[in-house]
Amino acid sequence: MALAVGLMTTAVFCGLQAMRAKRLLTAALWLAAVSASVAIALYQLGAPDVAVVELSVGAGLVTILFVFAITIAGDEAMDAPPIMPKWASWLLVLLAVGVVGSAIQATPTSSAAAAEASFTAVFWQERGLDILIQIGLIFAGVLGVLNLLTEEDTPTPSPKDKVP
Amino acid sequence: MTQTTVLLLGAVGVLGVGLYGLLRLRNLIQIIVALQILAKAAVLALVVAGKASGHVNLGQSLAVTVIVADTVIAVVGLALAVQVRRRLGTLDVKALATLRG
Amino acid sequence: MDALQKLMFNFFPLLFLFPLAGLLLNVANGRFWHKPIAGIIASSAAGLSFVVAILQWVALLRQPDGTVIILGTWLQVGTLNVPFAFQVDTLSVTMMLVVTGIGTLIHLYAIGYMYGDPGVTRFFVYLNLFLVAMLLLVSAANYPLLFVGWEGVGLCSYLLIGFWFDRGEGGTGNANAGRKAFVVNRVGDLGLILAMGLLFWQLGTLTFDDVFAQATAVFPVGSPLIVAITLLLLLGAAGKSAQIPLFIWLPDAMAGPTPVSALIHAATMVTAGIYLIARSHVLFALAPVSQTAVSLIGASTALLAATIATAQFDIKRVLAYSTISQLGFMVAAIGMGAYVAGIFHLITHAFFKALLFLAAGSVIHGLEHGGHSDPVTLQDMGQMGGLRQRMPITFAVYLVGALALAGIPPLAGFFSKDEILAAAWQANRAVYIMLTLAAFATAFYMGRQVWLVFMGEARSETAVSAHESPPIMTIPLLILAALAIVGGGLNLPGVHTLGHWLGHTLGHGELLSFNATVALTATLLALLAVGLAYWLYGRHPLGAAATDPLTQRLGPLFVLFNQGWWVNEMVEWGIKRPFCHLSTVLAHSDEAIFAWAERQLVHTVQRGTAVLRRTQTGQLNWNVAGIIVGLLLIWLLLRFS
Amino acid sequence: MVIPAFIWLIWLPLLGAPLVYLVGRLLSGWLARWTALLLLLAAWLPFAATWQAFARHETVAYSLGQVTLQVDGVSLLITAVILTLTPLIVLYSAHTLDGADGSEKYNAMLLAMGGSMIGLSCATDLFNLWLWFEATAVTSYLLVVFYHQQPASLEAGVKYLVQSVVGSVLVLFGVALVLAQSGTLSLTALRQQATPSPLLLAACALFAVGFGVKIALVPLHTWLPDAHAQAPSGISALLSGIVIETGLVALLRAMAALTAVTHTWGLLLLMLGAVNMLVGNLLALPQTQVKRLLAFSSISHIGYMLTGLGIAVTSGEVLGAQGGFFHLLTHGLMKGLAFLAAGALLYGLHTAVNDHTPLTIAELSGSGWRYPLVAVALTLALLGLGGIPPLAGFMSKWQILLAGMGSQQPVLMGFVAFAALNSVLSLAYYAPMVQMVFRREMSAVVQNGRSLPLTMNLPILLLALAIVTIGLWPGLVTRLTQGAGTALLSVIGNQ
Repeated sequence: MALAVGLMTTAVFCGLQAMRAKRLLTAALWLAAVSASVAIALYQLGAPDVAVVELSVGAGLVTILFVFAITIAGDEAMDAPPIMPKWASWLLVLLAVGVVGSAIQATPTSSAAAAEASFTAVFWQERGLDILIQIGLIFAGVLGVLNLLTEEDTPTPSPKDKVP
Repeated sequence: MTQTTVLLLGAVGVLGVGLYGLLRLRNLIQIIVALQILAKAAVLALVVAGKASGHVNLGQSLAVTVIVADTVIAVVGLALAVQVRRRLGTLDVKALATLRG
Repeated sequence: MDALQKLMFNFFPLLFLFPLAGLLLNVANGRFWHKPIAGIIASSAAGLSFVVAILQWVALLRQPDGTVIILGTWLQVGTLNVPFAFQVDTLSVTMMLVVTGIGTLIHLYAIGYMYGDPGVTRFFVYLNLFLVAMLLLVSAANYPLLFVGWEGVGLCSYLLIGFWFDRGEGGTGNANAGRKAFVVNRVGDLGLILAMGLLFWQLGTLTFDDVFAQATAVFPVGSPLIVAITLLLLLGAAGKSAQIPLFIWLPDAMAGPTPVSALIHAATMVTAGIYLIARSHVLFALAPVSQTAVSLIGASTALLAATIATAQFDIKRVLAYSTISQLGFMVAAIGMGAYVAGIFHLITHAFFKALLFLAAGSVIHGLEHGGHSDPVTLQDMGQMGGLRQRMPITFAVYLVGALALAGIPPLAGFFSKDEILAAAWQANRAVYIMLTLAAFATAFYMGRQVWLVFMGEARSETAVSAHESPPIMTIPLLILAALAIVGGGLNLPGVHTLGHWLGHTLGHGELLSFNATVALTATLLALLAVGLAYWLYGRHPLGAAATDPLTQRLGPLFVLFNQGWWVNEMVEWGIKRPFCHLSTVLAHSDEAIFAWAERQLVHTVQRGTAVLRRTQTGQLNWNVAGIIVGLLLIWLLLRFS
Repeated sequence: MVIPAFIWLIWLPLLGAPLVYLVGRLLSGWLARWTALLLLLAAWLPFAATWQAFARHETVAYSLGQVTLQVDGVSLLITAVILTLTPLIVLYSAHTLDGADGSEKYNAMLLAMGGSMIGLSCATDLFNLWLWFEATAVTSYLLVVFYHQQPASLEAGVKYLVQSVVGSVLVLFGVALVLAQSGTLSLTALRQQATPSPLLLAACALFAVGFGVKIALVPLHTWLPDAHAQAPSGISALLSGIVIETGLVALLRAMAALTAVTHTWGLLLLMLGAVNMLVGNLLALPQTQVKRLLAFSSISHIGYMLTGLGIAVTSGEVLGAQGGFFHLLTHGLMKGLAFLAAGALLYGLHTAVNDHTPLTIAELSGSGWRYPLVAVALTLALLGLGGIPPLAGFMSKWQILLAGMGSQQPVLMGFVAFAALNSVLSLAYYAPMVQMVFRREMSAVVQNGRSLPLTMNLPILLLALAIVTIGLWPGLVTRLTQGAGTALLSVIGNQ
């Protein structure tokens, strides 16, 4: 219980740090921290399989991807002031969180664990269709990225000159 | 308040952080970080929901699918960001406001 | 139904197919052949269509109860079944004959008028398209099909008003006129759509025969619903037929080529509203309130427009206001239940107003070929004068048209207008008085126009160099003039040919006897008005630099010495000045009020648009904020509704 | 287990996508294109078989594990529109892609998108629905930014991606809430056991917003004009013609399962519909770019569909659902045609002469004389969209109007009267465009315009014929729309 509260506080804190970070690399690392605390929470919840996936893919692979992208795109300093006023952002976020959160107050607790098939059975057999679609999704993503990253001989603007 | 409620509320909190980031941030890559945070919230919510209803393995398998799907999104988003950087010379989304009205 | 009649009805689809074929031919090949051929093809299509209409007429002569021709299913949804069904009865065939007959003459005329215009093929395509739509409108056997034609004619009108889109005030005046006509018409169309919706809701059908058969059983006389339906229909009719308060588009519509003004904005399309009310007469009979509203709106439109027409200087604008005024006569007539009188006036008006417009076109054409091309000068009556010698045929036919419009016996306009006045005398004295005043003003402004345009001496170089139009234009004019002379014979008092004929569709029983008092009053007033016009314009032809005596007091010395000053003063202060002032004031205030309303509307829309456009910031952060706001709104809606 | 024919409707394009890519990669782009075309045309065979089975009132379903795909009237309608538009767009895009890098990727992704949309329309499991939705979304982002050399495309793509992802995460949150409350994800089971609770109410709101982003409900619409105007024209046609509509289907499926939770969602649809019509129209009015104007008009057309469906949900009037789905179909064809025609003009007037700026309405001046077929098709599409009878668009709007009037409820009559008013006024921006096309003077760009290839003209001609035919004989598609309407009503139950 206390652990759950602590983990969630950590996750929110790390998330806010990622949003406030002045360097992209820092933001990506804070994201990995969010991922890690979520993974621990999942493990605590009795979901070790997804916790492993979250750690390896969410905290691992995605972070590597970010590092790659940041290396290519360059770690721009971000000192430009935000477009939205701070109070408006907070108001909107708190309202949205309030709407969803207020509904959760009455979460049912039917945790009388029903006799359920093992994770492997559920994942590979009961939700087999989802896996097929995932493959399609990955295929589409790969194709698209291939197309996006095709090099053309159009001139690349140097990092210094910005679009007016 | 039970553990599931706390975790579900925590997921909503993480969702809020992601939304806050989307409202405030101007750097495209950091915006993609915010999108990833949103995805973490959804993953957590799904597993907790599965647990709460006594179908933890169902929740787990959905969550794995979501992680995969969101990784694809991250890849696409980052590729897009790299292209934006190459074509526009900046990652600032303010430069991406030529289409309006 | 005998075999011969059946055979003739079999020809019915050709009514549409000829103009359709004409327009397709022109669309397909217009680029490849010489320009005049497009006009010849379009005219032949119209002429053949006229022949088909005559065949239908002959068929009905044998057995006048009419028939419904079904050419296939169209819409079948749920309980609603709308076939491609066409009503061939005395009313629709009368309209077909008018549309195709006048249409053919105007097509022929347009060959001459549009000669040399680079867009002539497009012009004839639109014209044929208009014929198809108009014929659909008058022959449909159910409301949705009628609506198809209704929208079609509106579209053609829009396209043709803006035909010379690059002319007009500031280079966009004509395009704006087209848009104005379109928007105003669409307001009326909304009334028609909603009326159809209400009818379907109550009756579950939209076929004329079924609607009329059931309406009497379903709606008690004067029930709020039937009043609502008929008032919505009236709104639709007011839009198309340019009645108060939707008449403002018609004067601007004169920006289109003159044959268009004659065909669409005088003879046929604008009468669609009258046709709609006549067709739905069973419904209107159930709603006396709406009938009164119809006749009052018609009568006040007639009077208002007639007064405005007296203070205009543009030759076509006078005719445009006159058209509005005459449409008001028709609307008033059908509002009083005098359907035959209304349709009778519709026919005669089609003759003489088409004639007047085409003759005015001939004048403009004659002046244009004098070397000037500025449309404002070309249509200014102040710059004309003395055209009688230079354009004798045009003058003669114009005179016939003007006298017919003024209601001078025994021309066509006298009989039809008299019948409306006689009906008003019986039904509603207020309407009668308004219509009589309008008739007086009509005779006056026509007299004024004839003198300003044709009499006296040429007041500009353009007018000096004018010459007569070619035969392709004058021959249709002569035919129309003949029709305007003998048109009254259609429904002579005591004989009532048209009354009996239309009675098969509109119900017998309304055969007004000749009212000598009304006829005599009307004739005397018309003569008086013409005399007044002569007195103002005819006795002393205007010089080149002279202004219209209507706008300026006559020289006081001249008046004092010739007429005795007190008489002049009395005329001046008692009749002329108030009359002229009233008309100018009306003309101005009316334009000012409607312009103001229009501006306000446009302004509101523009402001709303501007505010909305600002929300489309293009900033990603704001877009996400929109999503969150949407979440809150939707949650609130679901939670608290 | 026997695999029913309809599965091939999904597998054929989905499995075809890698095949097309490989063919294009290893052999030639030309062959890849024809493979794609052939596959899409071949998909009509399982469609016919499914149609017949459906007409015999068989249950057309397929289960893998615990997830079931099932065909109903709505899926058939959506599939028919997809299978009509997609092959035409493959053909249409052929010329612009010739010689360009990556034409095989374009065609492969087109196939994948078509397949995932058909899959979406058959889903009966909430999470499965989301996954199909996500697959459609990913392919559509990538197609929007297909011309990634142009900054405006990138801009549109970024906005589309970010907003869509937010929407899809919100949907996922809704799925989690539903799972927590009821322990099941099957739409049928949910329909039977859902009871009102704050949790499910929040889930409803999350679904409405999440799918609403894809449907472009105001105020979630801000991405649409950018994405639909900047995408390659064929993709614009597909996005406006079918992708936003599949979002609508997803929303209906999710909300219909939770009908017991909130009886007011019909009213919600009506109100959103009214706002969409008004805002879409007002924003379209001042537009000067052809494709952007068409994109804004899509926002208002979604409003008509919502009005028809809202009538059905509130009053149980089958005519309303039928009208809403009919409008979905006619809008798909008309907007598809409008974008194809506008795109053809954009190609002939700008792209072919290496000008990558957007096409403005003023530049259309006189194009009717240079490109008669395209101009007539554009006119038919625009007038149809404006609801001029007897074109297809009038027929569908007319059905919605009749449904509202037939319901005999003053509120609904008010909504359809508002819809009629909007339809009437929408011509204020369609009509000037038509007039511009048929002006006598050709604009400078029209005079320099290039001629259009047959592969562009042919799809335009076919779609134009389809619109005129449906306008004159709406009965042709009644069985499709009726099936869809009945399907919707049967799942929400006649209240």
